[in-house]
Amino acid sequence: MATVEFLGRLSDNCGPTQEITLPASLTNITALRDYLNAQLDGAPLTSATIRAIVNGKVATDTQTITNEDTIAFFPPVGGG
Amino acid sequence: MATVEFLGRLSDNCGPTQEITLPASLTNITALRDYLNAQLDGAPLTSATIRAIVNGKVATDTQTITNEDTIAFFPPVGGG
Amino acid sequence: MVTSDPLFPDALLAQVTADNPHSGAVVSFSGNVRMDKDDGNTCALILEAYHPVTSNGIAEAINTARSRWELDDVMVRHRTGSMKPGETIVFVAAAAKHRRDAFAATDFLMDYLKTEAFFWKKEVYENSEKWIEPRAQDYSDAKRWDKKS
Amino acid sequence: MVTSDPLFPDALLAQVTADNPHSGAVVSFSGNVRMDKDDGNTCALILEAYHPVTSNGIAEAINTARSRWELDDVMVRHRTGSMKPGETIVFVAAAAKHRRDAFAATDFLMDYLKTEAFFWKKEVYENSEKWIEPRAQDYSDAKRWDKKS
Repeated sequence: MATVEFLGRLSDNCGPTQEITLPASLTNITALRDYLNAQLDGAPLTSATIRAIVNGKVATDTQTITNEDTIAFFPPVGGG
Repeated sequence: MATVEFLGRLSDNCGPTQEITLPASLTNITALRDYLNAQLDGAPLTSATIRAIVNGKVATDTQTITNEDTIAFFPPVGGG
Repeated sequence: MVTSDPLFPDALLAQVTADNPHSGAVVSFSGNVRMDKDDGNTCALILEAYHPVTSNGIAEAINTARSRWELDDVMVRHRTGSMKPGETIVFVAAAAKHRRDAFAATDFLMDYLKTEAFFWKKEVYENSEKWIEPRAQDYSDAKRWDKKS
Repeated sequence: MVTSDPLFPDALLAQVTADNPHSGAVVSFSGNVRMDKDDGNTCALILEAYHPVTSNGIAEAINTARSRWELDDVMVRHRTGSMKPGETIVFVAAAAKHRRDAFAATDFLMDYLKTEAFFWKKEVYENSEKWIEPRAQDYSDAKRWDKKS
């Protein structure tokens, strides 16, 4: 099962962390976005400003994912 | 009598504050420089980097001075 | 580096100063939750991080600063969780032989923290809350450092 | 503003911070007598001022900073007399709504203090002493602010 986390304001729209068994056809970040957008109100992961971190590293949309991975979606960052 | 002070490294070469009765012919900073350079070893006030403060304000070499004034000669400044 | 404990800029500056008796210059930046007079109803600021990505990113930015400028020491402390107006969100200090290096490194690290560090920020008002993203000014400030690389 | 008493950067930063709860950004600079490893025999640094010219000049520079940047507060403390390695010569802090203003004002005031403020500086070694003038770098740093006026 893959772990999917939603950071910052995404936690308001996407809810808490999900444990998902990825369908065999779902192999990269783009596919995961589409899968989650279909489930969630208002397709909150559509914008290109929403990026993904896979196992602690920022990933591109074409990065391969498996059921062993932890994926976090995040909106624009900024502290201070 | 005019009071003449020597700041920073000038105090090493020119000694402490002097009380001077200015000759009638000595009416500006340039003339005071010449007068003091003639008295002091090595003409320490020659350089254009040595400037003068008259009564608390930085003065040009042509500024008029009288026996009521306090004149301070100073080398390049810098704190911190 | 990232902590949910309160930050005290004076104590942190004292530490950097004491740790670096060989440094001629110490620059510090403290970022505090503003008590805006115009915006009297801001109750709190909430900062979220994502461990260990947040700390790793800051450590990398510190390495970049150390490679660009001649620094004796760098301190970065960023708070997470809920903070009240007047409390310190972030403290950065740099100790160096010469002041230009200390100024540049502190300025650079603050731009990193404001636009690239993995934090998310929410303002809480009496009856509502709002997620805050960097201002256009923050992004253009951060771009200043690109030219130098 | 100009004092022969020891300066404690942490206490001064605490004061500026406490005085400005409405400021989001506080930048500080501390200039300390370096303990150079290469120059182990520096025993003291002596700073001379010329009252009230020195203080008047600093007050004017603070006014310039306040007119150029949006500042909530500015603090300048410069010590005179004899100081030992590790002791603080100068402390400058600026509090502002936005960090760029606080950084610029602190940087500007330090350049003023290094090249235009009425101080004279002497390093004392074990068997000799040397008057110190600003470095070429200090003068070129100070020139950066001319462009903006």
